[in-house]
Amino acid sequence: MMSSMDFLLFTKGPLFQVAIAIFVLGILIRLVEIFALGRSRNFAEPRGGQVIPGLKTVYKRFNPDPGTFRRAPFDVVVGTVWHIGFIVALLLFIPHVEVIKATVGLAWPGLPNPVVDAVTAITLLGLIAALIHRLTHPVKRFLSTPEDYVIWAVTFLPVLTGYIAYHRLVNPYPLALGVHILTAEIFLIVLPFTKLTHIFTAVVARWFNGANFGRKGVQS
Amino acid sequence: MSERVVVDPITRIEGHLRIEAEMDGQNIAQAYSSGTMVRGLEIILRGRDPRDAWAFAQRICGVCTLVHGIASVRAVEDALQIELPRNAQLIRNLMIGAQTIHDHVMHFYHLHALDWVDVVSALSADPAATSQLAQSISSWPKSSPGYFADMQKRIRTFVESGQLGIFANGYWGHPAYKLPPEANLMAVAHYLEALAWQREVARLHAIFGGKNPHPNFVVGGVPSPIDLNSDSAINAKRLAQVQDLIRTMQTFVDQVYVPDTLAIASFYTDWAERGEGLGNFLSYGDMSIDGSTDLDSYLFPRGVILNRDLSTLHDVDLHADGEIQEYIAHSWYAYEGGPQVGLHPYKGETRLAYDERKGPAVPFKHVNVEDGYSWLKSPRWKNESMEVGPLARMLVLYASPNAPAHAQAKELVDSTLSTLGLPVQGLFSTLGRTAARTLESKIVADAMQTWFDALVANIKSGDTRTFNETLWEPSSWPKKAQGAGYMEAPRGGLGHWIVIENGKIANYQAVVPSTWNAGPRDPQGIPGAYEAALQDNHQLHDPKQPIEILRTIHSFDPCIACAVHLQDPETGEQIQVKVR
Amino acid sequence: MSGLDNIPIQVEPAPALARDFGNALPILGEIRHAVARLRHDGEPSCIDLGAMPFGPGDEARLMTLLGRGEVSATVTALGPTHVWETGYPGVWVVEYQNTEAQRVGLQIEIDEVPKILRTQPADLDDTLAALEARLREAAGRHPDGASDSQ
Amino acid sequence: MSGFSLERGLQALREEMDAPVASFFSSCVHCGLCAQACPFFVETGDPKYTPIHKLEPMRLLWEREFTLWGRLKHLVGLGRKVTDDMLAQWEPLLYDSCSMCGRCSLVCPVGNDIAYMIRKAREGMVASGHAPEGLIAASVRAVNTGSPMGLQWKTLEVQIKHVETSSGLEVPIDRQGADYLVLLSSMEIINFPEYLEAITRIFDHAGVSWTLSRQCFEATNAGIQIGSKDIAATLVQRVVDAAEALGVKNVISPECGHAYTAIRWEGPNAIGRSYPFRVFHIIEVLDQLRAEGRLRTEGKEMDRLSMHDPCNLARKSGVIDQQRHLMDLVADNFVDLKEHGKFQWCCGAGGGVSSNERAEALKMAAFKRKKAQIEEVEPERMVTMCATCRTQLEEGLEEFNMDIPVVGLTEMIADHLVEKERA
Amino acid sequence: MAVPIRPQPRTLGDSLRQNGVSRRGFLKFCAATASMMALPPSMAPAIAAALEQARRPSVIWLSFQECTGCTESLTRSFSPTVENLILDIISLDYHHTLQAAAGDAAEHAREQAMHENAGNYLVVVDGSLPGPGSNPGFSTIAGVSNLQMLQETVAGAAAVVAVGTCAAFGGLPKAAPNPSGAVAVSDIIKDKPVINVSGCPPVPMVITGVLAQYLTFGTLPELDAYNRPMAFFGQSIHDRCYRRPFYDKGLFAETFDDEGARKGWCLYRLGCKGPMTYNACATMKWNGGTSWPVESGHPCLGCSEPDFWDAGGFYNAMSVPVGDSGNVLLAAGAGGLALGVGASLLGRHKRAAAKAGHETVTADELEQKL
Repeated sequence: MMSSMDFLLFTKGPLFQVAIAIFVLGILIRLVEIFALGRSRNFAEPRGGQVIPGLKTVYKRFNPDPGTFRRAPFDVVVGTVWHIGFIVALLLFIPHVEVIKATVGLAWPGLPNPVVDAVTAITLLGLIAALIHRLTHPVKRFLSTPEDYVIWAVTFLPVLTGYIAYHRLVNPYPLALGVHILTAEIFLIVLPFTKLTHIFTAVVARWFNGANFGRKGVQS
Repeated sequence: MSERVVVDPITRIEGHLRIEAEMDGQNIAQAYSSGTMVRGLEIILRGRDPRDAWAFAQRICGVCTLVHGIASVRAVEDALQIELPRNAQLIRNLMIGAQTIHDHVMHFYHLHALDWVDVVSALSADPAATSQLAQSISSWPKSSPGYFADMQKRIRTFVESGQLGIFANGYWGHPAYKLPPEANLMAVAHYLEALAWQREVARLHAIFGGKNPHPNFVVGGVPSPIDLNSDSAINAKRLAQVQDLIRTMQTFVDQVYVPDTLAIASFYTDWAERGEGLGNFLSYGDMSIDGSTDLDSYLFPRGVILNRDLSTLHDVDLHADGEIQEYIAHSWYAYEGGPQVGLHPYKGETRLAYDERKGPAVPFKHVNVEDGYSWLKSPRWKNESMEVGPLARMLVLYASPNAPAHAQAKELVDSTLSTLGLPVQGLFSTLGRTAARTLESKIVADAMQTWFDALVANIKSGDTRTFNETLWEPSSWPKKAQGAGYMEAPRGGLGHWIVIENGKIANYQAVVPSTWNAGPRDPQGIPGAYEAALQDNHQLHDPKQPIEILRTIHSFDPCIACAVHLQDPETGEQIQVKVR
Repeated sequence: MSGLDNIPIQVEPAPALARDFGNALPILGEIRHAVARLRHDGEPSCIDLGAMPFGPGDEARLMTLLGRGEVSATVTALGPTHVWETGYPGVWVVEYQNTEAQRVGLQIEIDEVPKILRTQPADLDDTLAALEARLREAAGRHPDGASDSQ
Repeated sequence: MSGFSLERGLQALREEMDAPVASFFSSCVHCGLCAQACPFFVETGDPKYTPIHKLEPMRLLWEREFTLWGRLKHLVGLGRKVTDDMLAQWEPLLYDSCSMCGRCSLVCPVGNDIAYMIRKAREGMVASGHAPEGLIAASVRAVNTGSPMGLQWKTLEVQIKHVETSSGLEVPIDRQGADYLVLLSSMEIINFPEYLEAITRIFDHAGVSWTLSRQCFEATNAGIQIGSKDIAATLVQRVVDAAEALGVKNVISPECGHAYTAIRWEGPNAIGRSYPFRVFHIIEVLDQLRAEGRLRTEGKEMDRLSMHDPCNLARKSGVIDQQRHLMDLVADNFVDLKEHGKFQWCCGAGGGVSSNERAEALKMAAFKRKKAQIEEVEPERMVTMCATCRTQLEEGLEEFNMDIPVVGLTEMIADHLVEKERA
Repeated sequence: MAVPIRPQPRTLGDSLRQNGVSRRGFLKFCAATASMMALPPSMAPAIAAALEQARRPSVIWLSFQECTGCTESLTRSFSPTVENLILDIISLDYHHTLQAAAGDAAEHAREQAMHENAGNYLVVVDGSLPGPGSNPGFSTIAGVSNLQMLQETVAGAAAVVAVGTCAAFGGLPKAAPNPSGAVAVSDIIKDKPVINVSGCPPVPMVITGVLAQYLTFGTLPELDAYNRPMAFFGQSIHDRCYRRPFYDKGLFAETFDDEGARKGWCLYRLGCKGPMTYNACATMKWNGGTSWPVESGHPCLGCSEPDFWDAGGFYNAMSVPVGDSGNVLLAAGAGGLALGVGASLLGRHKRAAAKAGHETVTADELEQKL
């Protein structure tokens, strides 16, 4: 039987390597596939540029237009909250910073743990609310495929297990940490093959959108 | 009749060592020393972070628990040319000094003493006479008749319980034991006192390194920061504790260890006539007296003495390819270039080849001395077999008139020789080796105060740096680097050689004191120090109770478990002899 | 032996209390509950400080907080045991040391009298036996003793 | 010889796959926010009208054939295949319930340009034989007769005569080397003949050198609406040929939304080359004249006016400020709808919906969004600059018994021109 | 069973009284013992009752692939001291480093103890041993393989205590690539209770505490999933660390000599393995309460945990993965690019083919649909 320490070392060692390998491999394939398709030449006389409006759109879509906010405040608020929470917990928790530093060599200051802890709790609530919304809102329920629910779980679990490990709600700790790392690895592995790719491709999509519109003189 | 005597395990040492020796009548003709345990540490270290290496290397030995950690961080610091803050240098000196004294005292009382002290004989001592004896040689306060009476009662209760525990099956009553009962009782009392004392002084390592055994080190300094205003750093309270511990060490060395050594030695002066062996001595030198890196400031200077010639001191270069080399002619290893070549540690190889080198099938009665017979290699300096350790250090110090501690050493050695009525040649012996250990403890104990004072003065001057972080990150290292870390461990000169490539260990070789001393024969058939010493004038009174072998082997303070085989050179008949 | 005074270091004016790593106050709370238990149910308690995750200074701070009271005693058995009442009557500190005067245990006892100061019933039996023996011996030697009158 | 088939449809879709499409499909997280931007969903509440859902067949094809992952899934028998039935099922979603207004493209949080993909998806629908009858008919008529409504030059000629009589001005025809070639839309010619007169008067007033072309007067492009670049190319080619024959510097698209995008943005790509002339919407030209001080107006409309931005003009072409400048010129009590400009709501008739009889009910349902917008600001009249929008507004307002007349902006400008005689 | 010449071993109570220890002394001894066993002080009377009856059990201490650090650690125990332990509490009948006898005499002492205390003696092991699949010549004593000696000695034992991480989990010799094929005691001994007292070395009082527990109650303590006594290994270093509040506040030492290091901030970023390490260092501390690694500024190495040598570097934060991520990333990146290019070529080819085979949609065709 595998001990919890073996399990932790497995998740921190070989499985992590496998996960980042699949992740990098997968995401690069996805991006290359996208870019390699290219765009055909546009003969129409442009009204505006593409690059700057494209970049502006990349940024602008973080803030919804007022109409959308009025019609779907729940989506906007909950979606924004848990996304920000997820990113804060992912990138500003000191142990995570150390992982990134060790893996890609980049580091930045983190936030005090109680702050990250509170953010994580809010993120968990946000994700639960998002799930309930998906189950009850007609459009979301209509659009949702099994993949959407799997992805929700894949996103929710690392946050939940991280919270559990931090608060040491499950013992022994190597097990709790190992499970957290495992769920994060599942997230990484699943990412390139599911709609989780939007983490990377949304930037590309937004840019293309902004460029398409920008060329016609509209800041989308 | 010739026979072959086997002692396995040799106890009261660290690790597992086996020696085989051929008997010529009563005399030992040929002895073979064999390390019987291997873990392959040098293999394990490959590919790891050089900054982690000390923790692995430290586990080479838990008795001289500090030395491999120090040699390892020094090797990395040498390879990367990391300069150490003065405070770190002085703190390391204090830790090394404490280790040396702690180790020597424990060796003398707990590992070596039972070769000279008959515990059972202590039961017939007169406590009052013991008290008189004790008071005649020292001002140590625990010397009242009542104290010794209590002690005797305690031993009696223990012996009468019938469960002799660790004292079971000792060679009690062997005629080689020459101490009067009173001296035996006093020594047994000090055996127990030394246990309590060592527990106390080990605290020094805990203060700077968090624990003992296996205190912590860090490449580029020491882990403990200095901040007089912080509770969680080396502060005034901690320094006061260190001062106390240094006094505790000095007091015990002055009032117990030195007098006991002289008292016991005076009954065994015949042991100044045997156990010399090689006559070649090597010291890397260590412990700058002022925390600098200047070789001239070393408490123990560097040098090699050949053929007992104290007038000529040869220099040693640890990096030179042709100086220090390890051979495996009689080791259970294989080199790519075959079993006859010698390799400098930078190019050292560690390939376990027990079967290939004709290791005997287990269980076995004897090792195969024609081929490999040890897990130790045979290190040589310019192809010379060398002895390392306290005797080597004291001799090199004795032969270095400009060394800071020369005068003190000369005085100590000369007065000891005159007290015991021995000529200078008496140093080259089993007894000389044991006496040298005691004398250098005294020198180190005095130096501890010097280092402590320097540390305090440095802190007072406003320098509290303990760690050099500039080369901490592996990204700041050169692609390739190599270095040697050396130190004078309690058991002798210790060297670690590291080759770093791309931030990882590409090769790691440790040449430990016991490899020098306990290593097997080289391709020329030249024996190691143990083997040579055992071949020097050793007669066994009773091959079944080879206490003579233990005395000489223990005088080296072995750091491995051992076994001794005696072989009939004519018939080759091998007789397993119970050693009792 | 040497103390702080012997160290030739200028100590910066330190705060009056040792640095608190946060583990002293919770123990005060535990003591309060124990005192209440003693008062209401007559049930004594004992807290083993060896099991506390004290940081440097925590123990000193706790001792400062507890203070010293009117009673102190030393029991000499297998090395000294120092017992003192804190500034809070009924709250005792018991420090066990071995024969080398090294601490082997530190406890806070909440009781009217710490157990180690009480005479043990078995010892009372021995006392009885010893006194009777002594008396018998004394009587045996006495000229008017019953044994002689026979 | 009609070879429409599923496979041909899929081939057409494959041709349309490009980096933006791949990035859009990769990014959708099924958040459903695009539904909130679609008048067809908002006013029906039926989740099947969620814009991104309309692209499901195209997404399936992309995943299956243009991603390694999809191909692997396909190899092990996972993942759905696009079938003819599926396309048939999606036909009403892609045509009846989408005016390609592009509002969804503007709100999608991950930046998907959904309208861009709808346009592409329709290529596949045409080639697989799943285009609505009304649009097919319009396309056939446009190609065969030159006008989606079957309008002939002789009909226009009657109008021209009428304008010349009414204005006393000459309508230039086939004038070689004119600055501007003016195109018209059949809808205008039939429903809003006042447009041609307005143009004539304004250009005369401003001294613009312009002409009509006998060879090609129709600006509208049914190919764009049905979603066939081949048909579109045929129709655009006629405009280009006419403009090149006359050697004009500029071509003016009339008050018609899709006609402008067809010629301005899609045309060059449909025929695969740049034009030797520039393309403007009439509103752009008018604003330019205004800016140059060549429009002298007098008097202002005093009633409460509001404006409907045609999607093709505003959101999809960036003509937003121009019409407001012109309004300021002639209106004193102009109030914008709350969401206007690039965020305006579609009238519900664009993208071929108005040519698709089957979609009549949906079209009116979608209009309710516009109606609600109009009700918010309670204007007395609505102004717009697209014949399709104008028709839809008129029909819709009538349907809901709202007495709010709709006027074309060009006419309104023409009405306020300082008379030549007085000047 | 017992050899008749030997007197019956007396109880510890007898032994103490014979040495003139009063009942107060005994009480104190019990209080210290409770503390040592990490039992609540209220257990002292039960300990007293048990100790009155306890006998000095025979202990055979086997040293295999070890460094003697565990024995050294034992000698640093303050309560009980090693001399108390071996003179008053247990009968240490075989121990290479401490025993007087050598060679066959030593081996004889072991055999004698096994014989006389059959079924009752305790075997303590420090060091790993080359496993059954490995070369027995990698570690021998008296020409006998460690494996054989362990199996022979344990056969008649009551229980086995694996002292130190090497004996408990394989430790250093088992660190990758495990050149000597080292295994833990529990890998070999399946039919006897094995208590693991891990640590490199273990906290001295944890060793003596486990022995005391066995001596006192004759029972094995409650064990965790790794067969370690819960009393000492029940909580992590992190949970009992006095620097924990700094972790919670996000205050970390970044080097060994910065402000954080001096002020005693959390050592997580310097690689502290406290959160995953279960041991008693934070409460019992080392060398008579002098200090412990974290208090002296060095991150916890995690030495009481299995495979801690291979757990990712002593100076890498615990969350940091093990292994060379950089090369994996490069390889995966190159692979991703290559596969991506390959895959996209397929896609582009498909589109090009579709374009090449384009059949123009004509009005005539459309007309047929009407």
